[in-house]
Amino acid sequence: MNPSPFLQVKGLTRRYGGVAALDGVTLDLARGQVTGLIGPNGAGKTTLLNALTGLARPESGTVLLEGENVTGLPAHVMAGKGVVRSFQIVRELASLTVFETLLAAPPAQSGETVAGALFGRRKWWAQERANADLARALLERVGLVKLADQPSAMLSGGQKKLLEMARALLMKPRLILLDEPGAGVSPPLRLEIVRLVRELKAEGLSFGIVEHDMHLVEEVCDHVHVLAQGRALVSGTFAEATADPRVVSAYLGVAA
Amino acid sequence: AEIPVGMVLPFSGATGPYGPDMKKAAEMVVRWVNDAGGILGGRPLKLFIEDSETNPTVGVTGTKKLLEVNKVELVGGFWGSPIALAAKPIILAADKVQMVSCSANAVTEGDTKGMVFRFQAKSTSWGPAGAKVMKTIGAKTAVVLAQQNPFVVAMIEPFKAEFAKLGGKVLDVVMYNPDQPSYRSEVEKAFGGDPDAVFCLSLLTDFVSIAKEVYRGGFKSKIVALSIGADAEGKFLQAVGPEVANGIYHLQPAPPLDAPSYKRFVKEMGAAPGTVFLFAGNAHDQMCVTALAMEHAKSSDAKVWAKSVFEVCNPPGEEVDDVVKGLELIRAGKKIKFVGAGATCDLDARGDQINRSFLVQEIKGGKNVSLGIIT
Amino acid sequence: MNSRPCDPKAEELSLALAVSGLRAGYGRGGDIVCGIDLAQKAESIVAVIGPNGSGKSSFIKTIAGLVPTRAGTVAVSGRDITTLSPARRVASGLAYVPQEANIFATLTIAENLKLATEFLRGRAGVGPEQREKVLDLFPELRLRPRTLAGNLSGGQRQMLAFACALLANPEVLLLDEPSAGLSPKIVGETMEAVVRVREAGVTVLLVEQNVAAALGIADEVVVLVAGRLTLRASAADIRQADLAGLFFGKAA
Amino acid sequence: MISYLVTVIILVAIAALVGLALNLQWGLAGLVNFGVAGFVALGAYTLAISAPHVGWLAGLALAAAVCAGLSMLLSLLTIRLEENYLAIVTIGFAEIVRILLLNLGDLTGGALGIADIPRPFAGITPAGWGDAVILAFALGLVVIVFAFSEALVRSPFGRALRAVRDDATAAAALGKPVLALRVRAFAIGGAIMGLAGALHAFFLTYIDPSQFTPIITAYAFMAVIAGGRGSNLGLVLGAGSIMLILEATRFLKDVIPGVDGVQLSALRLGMIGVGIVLLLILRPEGLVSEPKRRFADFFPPESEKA
Amino acid sequence: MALQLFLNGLVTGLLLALPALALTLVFGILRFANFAVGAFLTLGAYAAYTANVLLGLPLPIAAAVAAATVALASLIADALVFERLRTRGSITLLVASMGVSLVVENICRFIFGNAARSFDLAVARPIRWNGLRINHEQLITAGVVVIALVLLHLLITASPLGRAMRAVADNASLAAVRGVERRTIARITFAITGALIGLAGVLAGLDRAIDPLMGWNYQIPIFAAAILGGLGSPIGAVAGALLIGVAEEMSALILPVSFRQIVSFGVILLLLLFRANGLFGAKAIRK
Ligand SMILES: Nc1ncnc2c1ncn2[C@@H]1O[C@H](COP(=O)(O)OP(=O)(O)OP(=O)(O)O)[C@@H](O)[C@H]1O
Ligand SMILES: Nc1ncnc2c1ncn2[C@@H]1O[C@H](COP(=O)(O)OP(=O)(O)OP(=O)(O)O)[C@@H](O)[C@H]1O
Ligand SMILES: CC(C)C[C@H](N)C(=O)O
Ligand SMILES: [Mg+2]
Ligand SMILES: [Mg+2]
Repeated sequence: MNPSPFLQVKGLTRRYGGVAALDGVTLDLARGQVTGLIGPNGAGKTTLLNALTGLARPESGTVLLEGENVTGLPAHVMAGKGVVRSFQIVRELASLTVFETLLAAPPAQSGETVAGALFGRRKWWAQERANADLARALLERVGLVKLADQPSAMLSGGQKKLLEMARALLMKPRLILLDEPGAGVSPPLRLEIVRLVRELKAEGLSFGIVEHDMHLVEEVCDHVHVLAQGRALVSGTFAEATADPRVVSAYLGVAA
Repeated sequence: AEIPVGMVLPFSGATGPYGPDMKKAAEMVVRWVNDAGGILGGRPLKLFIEDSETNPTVGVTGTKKLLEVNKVELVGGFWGSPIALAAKPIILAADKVQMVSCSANAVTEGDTKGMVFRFQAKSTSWGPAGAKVMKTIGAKTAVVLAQQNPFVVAMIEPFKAEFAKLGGKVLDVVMYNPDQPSYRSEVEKAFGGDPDAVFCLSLLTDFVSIAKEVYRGGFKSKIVALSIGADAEGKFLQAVGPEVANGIYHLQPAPPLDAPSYKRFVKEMGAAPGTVFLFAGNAHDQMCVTALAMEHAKSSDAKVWAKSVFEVCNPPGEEVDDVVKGLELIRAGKKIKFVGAGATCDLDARGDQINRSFLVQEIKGGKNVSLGIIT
Repeated sequence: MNSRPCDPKAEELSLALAVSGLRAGYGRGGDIVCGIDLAQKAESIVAVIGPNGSGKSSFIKTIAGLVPTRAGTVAVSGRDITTLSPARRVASGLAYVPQEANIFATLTIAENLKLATEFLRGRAGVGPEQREKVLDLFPELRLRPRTLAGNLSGGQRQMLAFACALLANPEVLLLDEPSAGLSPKIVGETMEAVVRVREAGVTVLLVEQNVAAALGIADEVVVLVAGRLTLRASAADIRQADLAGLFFGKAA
Repeated sequence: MISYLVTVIILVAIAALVGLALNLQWGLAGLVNFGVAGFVALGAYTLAISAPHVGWLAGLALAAAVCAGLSMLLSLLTIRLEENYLAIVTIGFAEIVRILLLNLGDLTGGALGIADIPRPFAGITPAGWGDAVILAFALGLVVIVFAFSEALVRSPFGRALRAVRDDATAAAALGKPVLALRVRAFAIGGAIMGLAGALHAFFLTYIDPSQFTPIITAYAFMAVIAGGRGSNLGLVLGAGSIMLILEATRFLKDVIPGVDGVQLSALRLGMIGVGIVLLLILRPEGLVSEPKRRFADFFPPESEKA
Repeated sequence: MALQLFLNGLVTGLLLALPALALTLVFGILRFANFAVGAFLTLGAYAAYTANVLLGLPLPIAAAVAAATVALASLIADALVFERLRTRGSITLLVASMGVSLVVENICRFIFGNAARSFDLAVARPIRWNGLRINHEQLITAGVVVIALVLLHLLITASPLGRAMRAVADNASLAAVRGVERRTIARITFAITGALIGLAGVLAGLDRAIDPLMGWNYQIPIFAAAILGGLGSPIGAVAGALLIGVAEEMSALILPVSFRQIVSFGVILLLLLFRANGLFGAKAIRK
């Protein structure tokens, strides 16, 4: 029934001092699907993304990407394999403009080596043109065209968030991990995010999305894992997962 | 028209303490000459001075400025060998005269076009003098404690050779880098083995630290130092006080202490009678010789008067120690032999001063007591 | 836009927060806040909503004194605070929780909490009782007092920041997206906390992108687009409205 | 006067080379290097020691190569360090270089230094034109290095370096090989500093350890900051301004009456300090700002209407 | 010999400790490495010299004068220079502090010239104990450093002022809405560190000659000590200073002394390879 897993996480553990941020997480992210990762604050969702993208080194456990062991590979290598992410607490490239941030995102730019930069100007300039078109299209979708030449540091909180997502999308990813893409983003743009995710999924991209906005999760996620205290607690469809009484009491609360 | 002359002197950096007196002495000579009506038929000297900051690169730009902007015929001064060495090619390329007060042998080596003159004893003659002092004070074993700098390095081997000849034994050579906050381990290393004496080759600031440290350490070895550290025209005693300074021996190339001209020089410098000037005397001599040589050559063109330097410094000739008198004699067509406030100013063909003797003093009860002259 | 009561004096006294003609911007750039008037009655909750980059945070920062005011005035409970430094504004009863960087990451949780009150000399109602009350709202904060706040998860940070602001026993509380990054349960609890805070006599001005949550507790809503207030209405009225329409300029 | 200006311009050229290198390392890649003086010294000594044996051109290449290699090594060792830590480690590197130069006398001439360093084209230079040749050589070197740096700054490579500078973690997550980028920037900068050192040796024809004091490093940073971090053009202007302050104070002091030599010197050095501080305060963005790729470079008319 | 060297190392280290403390404090709170510590140290020594030798005041009073003078000078430098550049990044401030350092050093040179000077205090012979030598100055130095360290440590870790300082360091605008004015904290920091450096100048003047370059000679070891200990950590600064002092002096056992500075940087490099934030430095936090 499930398509073959794109990414498999087995028994991943990472401790910070006394806290086990990840405590043997085991879960799959399916190919070509949108997988939601939800759970209470401090459940270890961000840490999980960090471990999957080379920013936190797991103490034990394995990560398999299409069967290949990629546990603990450095960040840029993971990005090179098509696993990209956005950050919950935005990490903008402060002095790069919005537009430059996006131009910097695409992988394998021939102008990023010394020799390529000096002697292959024609080649990289052509790439740059093509990337500029892509960047512009995305800027229009997230409503940042007018701010294209603004240094990223001078964006509002929500705008930074959108920029960060756009830059991840430009990296030609195969699996894209979004950490709370909806937080701080206005409702209309949140709908835009939903549309974008659906479109890209149709193009064959796989997603892992950490999000606290249940509407957004419900709208886009094919499958949901609920994390709590560093473990995968429940998984299933959105409806299944959110019906679980443990999830309701620990995460959703009576109000939701 | 005025005849421009220049000097590159240290007013800051590690050798900063030595510049001011040199400047004073040079200005004094210029004043005497100009008050007496100048040279070459009434032309006054005009002195320009640049700070070397104890840094050769700065010395070079300063020299360039003197040569090109002020059009000087002489670039004198030059306390430190590295600065003189860096400036030498530039001065020679401009066909001007360089006079130095530094001791590294290399300064007058190579092709100098006969335009480089040293008003200082060479490093290689300081070393043996030190060994003789050791002998005088009865030291059989010695350690050399030396700052890592060009003129000091050149003193060590000649010292060792001479000391061995005199039957002494050098136990160790402790080199240290300049500009350190303290010299505790150096002192420990040099004095810890209780040699009879330690030959301290230091400048003023580091020697102040070293002397205090030795005193505080309660070490027994005698100290033989260079006067540039242990006297520095009285600055050392002023800095450490009589207690710490007591019993330190030091040596330096001797000025003609008993000559009336030297006494007059000390007086004009505003110093206490008996003060031993080393570099100020040299600067005085540089300026005097320049004026005399120009007058002798009847030209302010460096290429011309450089040759006259030997004529006015070396015998034969009537001995004069007063620049104004010397000028008069030259105008009167007499042959002179200048004797300066720093030295007799006899030069060999290289432009090095010869026959320099060394004055040895001991600090006793807050005073320098002369122990004699070593030749 | 807002209905004016007949007696201006009485109104002023009952106003907890009065902003008029407020203009502000960054550096030498143009105005980001372009002449905002807002009068808020004591013990009310007003939610500010609007598109990203419309100037909500800038507006609230200007009130808090962190962005220099170019024109206009701000008064808290009838006292003009326009010329006061941010620190003095807090002492005058105005507390603020920023959107980003709202805790001291290199201080421990306990130190963050201590610092929240220790430099508010003379502020009434600040003390151990208030502290207990606030910590009861966020029991998690008691668990690891010596943990560096920078190591907290995103949601945990929000709680800490909120708690610190409440410790100052403010009359007016400015919240910039307090629910961002919180789990639904905690969002619910936070919103409840806001309501409770209001019941304790605090006036709340709240910026939210989580419109649903904000509408659940706000009395009134103002919409801010491109630095101007384009709409002020009761929360109930907005609930039915088309948000996209509101945000992209179709002002009522 | 002309020849004095030539000297000053050659010194500006050397400072500009050092500045261009630092601009690449620190301006662009965010790698603080407070060991500039050490690399310049290494370049100068490598040239001075090798040139008599292998000729000036090979000596020049060797100077660049040695400095690049050591830069690479140093950056590999220290790449994890935060900027202030990197600063002291690089200062330490320069100190180690200085102490080794001073104490390894057999190779370096110790405190006495190395004299009679051969100049390029010395054989075919007419008498009196030595400095002019060095000037042409220096300017040529600056033009080449400038063009090279500009090409890098404006390329995706330069942008990737800036991304790493702004936030290394985010850059890594963007797939940029942070370590490799940093090492390259550091090595290229090191090579350029080596060239600057070689030029210094050519110019003075005599080098000794006391020429390579930390003040070289300080002036390089001042040039970069005053000129506008990240901008090569600004940097050349910055290097010029610093030199202007240094040399102009020489003339100022000639006209100040009533103080003695040490006081004059103190005044002049103090004025340099004041000049630097004023430059920093009065030119907050530097003389020229970092070049940026604009939206309009790709979409000129539409974007303006949009 | 080894024990004596060790002791000498401690003394050298203690002398570095005060200015390293000051450096680390300014860095910890105002986020820049203040290159003017050396020049201010010189200023402190000359201020004490003026009070002690020229005005004939006893040394403890002269030390107080030095502390006050340097504190005041730091405040002036802050008002004229550092405050105006505060938004401009730590390296710009560092470079500005080099400019300040040049000015301060040359004010001293202008007034006092280049000659070496000493306080009006007889140098004493050592106290001997089991073949080891210790002097009075060294005991004084040790006492002053220990007291300063303890006070500073308490101030920073346990007092409200210390918390406020760290809060400003972390996030100045958030500190402002917590009632802490950055400006006030900056002034207090400069005053405290100025006083520390002034005292350090007096201790250094006791140890060696007073001359315009004395501070410059301490500069690099001071930085090394602060970095080794971990910038921003007072205990670290003292530990770093002691370690540098001892490592350099002890190296005399195996290396010619002229290579000893290499030892301290070797130690630093080695340490930083394993601990990127020095001995006691906090890890930079950013998520
Ligand atoms: N670098 C760190 N040092 C110490 N503790 C950490 C660190 N990173 C995370 N933690 C702890 O690990 C736990 C998991 O944190 P994580 O950020 O992964 O949570 P999360 O699920 O993303 O929560 P949220 O939804 O609030 O963002 C938390 O208790 C957090 O305090
Ligand atoms: N520090 C700054 N310097 C210059 N411009 C800024 C700065 N901060 C924000 N801006 C600009 O001001 C405008 C308003 O920003 P603000 O943060 O107030 O928006 P916001 O309404 O809070 O948005 P969001 O909902 O995304 O948080 C934006 O266009 C932004 O680019
Ligand atoms: C002792 C002095 C005569 C040394 C001299 N000033 C030099 O540097 O060469
Ligand atoms: Mg998270
Ligand atoms: Mg906002």
